[in-house]
Amino acid sequence: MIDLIYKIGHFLLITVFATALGLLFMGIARKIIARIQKRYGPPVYQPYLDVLKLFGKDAITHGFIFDFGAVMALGGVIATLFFIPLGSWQLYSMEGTVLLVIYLLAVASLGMAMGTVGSGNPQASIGISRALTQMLGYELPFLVILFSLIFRYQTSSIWGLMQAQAGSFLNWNLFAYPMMALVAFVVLIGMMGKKPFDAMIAPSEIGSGPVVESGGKYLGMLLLQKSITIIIELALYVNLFLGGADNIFSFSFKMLIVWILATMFGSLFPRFRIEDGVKFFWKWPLGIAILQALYIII
Amino acid sequence: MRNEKELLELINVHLEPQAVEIKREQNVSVELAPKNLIQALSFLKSHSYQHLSTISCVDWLEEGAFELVYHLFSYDDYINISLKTRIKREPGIFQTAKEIWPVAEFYERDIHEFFGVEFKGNDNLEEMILENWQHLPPMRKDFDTREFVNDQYEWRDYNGQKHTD
Amino acid sequence: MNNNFVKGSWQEILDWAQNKSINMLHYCTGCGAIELPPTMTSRYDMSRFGIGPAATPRQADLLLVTGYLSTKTLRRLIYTYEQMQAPKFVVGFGSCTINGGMYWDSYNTIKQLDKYLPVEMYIAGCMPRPEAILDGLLKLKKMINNGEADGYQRYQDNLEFYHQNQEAVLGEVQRTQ
Amino acid sequence: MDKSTQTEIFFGPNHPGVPGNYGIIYEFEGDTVTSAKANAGHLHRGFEKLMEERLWIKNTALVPRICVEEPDINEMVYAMGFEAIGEIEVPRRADYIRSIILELARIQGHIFSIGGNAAGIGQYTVMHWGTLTRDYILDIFEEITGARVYHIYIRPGGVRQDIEDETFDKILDLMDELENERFPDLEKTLFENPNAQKRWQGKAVITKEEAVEMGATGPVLRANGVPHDLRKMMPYAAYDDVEFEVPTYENGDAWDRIKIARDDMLQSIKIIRQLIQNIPDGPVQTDLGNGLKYKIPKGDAYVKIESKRGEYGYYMVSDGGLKPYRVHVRGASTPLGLYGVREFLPGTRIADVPVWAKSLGICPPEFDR
Repeated sequence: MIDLIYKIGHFLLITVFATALGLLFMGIARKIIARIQKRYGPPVYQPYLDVLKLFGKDAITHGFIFDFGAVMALGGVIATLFFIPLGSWQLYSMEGTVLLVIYLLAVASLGMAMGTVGSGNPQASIGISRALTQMLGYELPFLVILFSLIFRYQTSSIWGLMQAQAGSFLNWNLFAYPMMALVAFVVLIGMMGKKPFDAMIAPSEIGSGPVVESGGKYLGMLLLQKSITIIIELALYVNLFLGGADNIFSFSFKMLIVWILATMFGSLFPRFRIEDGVKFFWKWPLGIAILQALYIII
Repeated sequence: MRNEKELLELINVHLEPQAVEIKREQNVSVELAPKNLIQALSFLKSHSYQHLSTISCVDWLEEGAFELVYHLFSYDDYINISLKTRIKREPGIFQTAKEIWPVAEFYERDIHEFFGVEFKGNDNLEEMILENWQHLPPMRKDFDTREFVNDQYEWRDYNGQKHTD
Repeated sequence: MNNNFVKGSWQEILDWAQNKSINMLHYCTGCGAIELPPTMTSRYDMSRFGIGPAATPRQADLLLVTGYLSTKTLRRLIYTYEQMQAPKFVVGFGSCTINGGMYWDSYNTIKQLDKYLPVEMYIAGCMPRPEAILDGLLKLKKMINNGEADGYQRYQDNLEFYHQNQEAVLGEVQRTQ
Repeated sequence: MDKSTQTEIFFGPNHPGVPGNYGIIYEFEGDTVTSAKANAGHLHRGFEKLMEERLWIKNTALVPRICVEEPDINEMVYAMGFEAIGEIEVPRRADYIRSIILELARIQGHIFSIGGNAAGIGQYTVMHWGTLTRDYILDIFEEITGARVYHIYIRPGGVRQDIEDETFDKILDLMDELENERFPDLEKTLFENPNAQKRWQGKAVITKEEAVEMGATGPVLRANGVPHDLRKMMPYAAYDDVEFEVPTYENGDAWDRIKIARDDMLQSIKIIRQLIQNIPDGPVQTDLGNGLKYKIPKGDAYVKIESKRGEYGYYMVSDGGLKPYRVHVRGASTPLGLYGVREFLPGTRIADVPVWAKSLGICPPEFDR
């Protein structure tokens, strides 16, 4: 019983921490992009104010499916937090967490898809069809990488993969398999929907895509979902390729480094069209991932 | 590469212009009877005057006539031709130039909306710029916009004194 | 939509949050919209005050009426305004929204904006400069913070007045509620 | 294509991807536009009617407000129309100053449209830099004319006031800064960016025959290898005293039109330098008597000049009175915005509709008037 309460308390702590860190990262990203564009940009704590304002506004619902979609998106993402080791914090670390995380991420985006279909706006349905095709695009190379890692270290739990890279920083996967780390970085940008792979929320084509009909608290929930997704994907990348960390601060610092790199990389590229994006994923990243996998197997 | 004079000879020979005038360097204006304007358009188009800038309409209220002006330009002679013709104001009917220049359909639609000129053969003449407009076509000279505005909208009264009086 | 905007302390916090982060609807209704890009981008940068563009009326709080309004735009502006969510504000640019401005005798533009939509403030200038726009928006933020910007309440309270004026100019207007 | 699978979208007036207050209603199937219709008229203020109610001199304040992106083009065409009907001579220095203003307006127009095109495909950094560069040119305008966008500076008979020498030096410094710092940045981030090239290449193609048939001029023609430029074909102001080339490309797609915008700017810089170098002295305004009593004999004229999007013309008629009898505005993007949308938009992908609209430079107030 005590262990249950401890777990629940620990889980709440992780959720609040992930949301706060995610929003902080979004604020930092806006600041970096602003600096690149020779302007000041909003204060770093601006996303917190946005969320507070959004929860204060009225919002129009488009029926039960629309509400449930937003809740499912947020719920799916929070559920994924159970299985990601954030530095030393670790809730569940049994075998198979890698695959479970991939599945739960898909649940979150399907929830958002259901919500947007409920909203009935054609631009939203175009946006969500783009998001799902893009997911198809980056899942392929990502799964190849994961399988080759699992095969290499004979364990499919993230904690196990992280432990395998312990010791000096030399045997991080980043240095053991640099090509795979590069491909994973590109896939990470695709997963987070940052430029040049943000065709699904293209404001100038389909008016900010899936979230076109959600104002007020729905947009607030989707903003929270986005911030937790950022933390999850960054944590996944750091665990698999930068050897995790023993305490939370160096873990967050590593995540910050990867995040800044992804933002800078993204701010100078226009966005792909959706089929060019998927073609790109299936051409270079998939090829390198398969080569790396063969290298590991042989 | 014709200059203005050779162009005028060509026009005098082939078309029956009522009046021809060289307005300025590289600018010629030709007045024609309504019935042989469309034929003149296709004739000039075959003689390197392929560019139709626009079709303008001028409402001569006192003389009871609409004047349609077709502005052509040649990429060889670099000369501007303004083909003018006058049609009766009351029936205000004219043939369409859609077959010669498909884009003329929209210039005619614009003139129809603002002057009420009917273009036979152009079936796409419904409203484009204005939205459910029930009054006189606004660009006609007998439509007074100030009087229309005074009875359509009230003015903001700055403590008693109206904006326009 | 609940009409009883009770003035509790929770409302003050929301007003404070609202003035810190305003989403401006990306809708260039008139000629004044040419001065919005310079205000949004590097040189004058309105985003340092937390004001950023929003693509759809659902996510927007601020509706800028940048200059004159033709009747065709007015109809779409009313639909847009009614799609926006409760704490929403309208700011008019230049004299065209006050008394018709330079197009006072045009048959196709409306003469007074605040007969059709509740306007919080007007920014002077026949196309106000970016500095004037920023100054106006900063003043708007102060008004929001101490609760004076209650245009949406005025719209709710005398809905009949606004609807009559709109129908007088536009004929029939689709109503959502 | 039965109707059931087609959905209709209002790529409407309230949309970041659309240039200005203008709507395109298109039906699409899958990801391709099947039919499209222009939904224009949102910016109609009845300019031509208002001009018939105002004196000649009062219209100079009304005229720049027709097209927001290029107010000086309207002022110039209005002044040229007045001078053409009234056979008024403009002092040579005024011609030079007018050409300088027009070329500065061309650079700010092009840099703004390159920024707009880049924002259309998601490259916001270039939009920020482009608008920032444009602001420096607006500062020069502010020094010469006192206003940022609407200058009311070019008047019938000349220009409102002379330009001092240190303003000329400022213009020259700005030209150097543009050429050595601003444009190279732009070159690296946009024109050497493989994504941008992939997004623009082969999109929104308008062939030479289609353009000539439709009456579209400017970059649309020059992107098909046709070196047509009214500054060369019908030289006005001081363009017969300067040498410059007319950049052309071959395959008439969005990528070429945007490269033309870049090359046009470089040519404009060259023109401005030549103009400032050998600008003659003398008055800048012929004396036409009291402004309120401007009067020109009965007559009409069609005048046109080369705006950044092509031929921009007025047909002006005067009946000898104190007010113009009729002014007809022919915007550069009129054929494209109304006829071109219906004829050439179907077939493009949804993602390329903003690319189509912005790269062709559709400026709605021109055909709404």
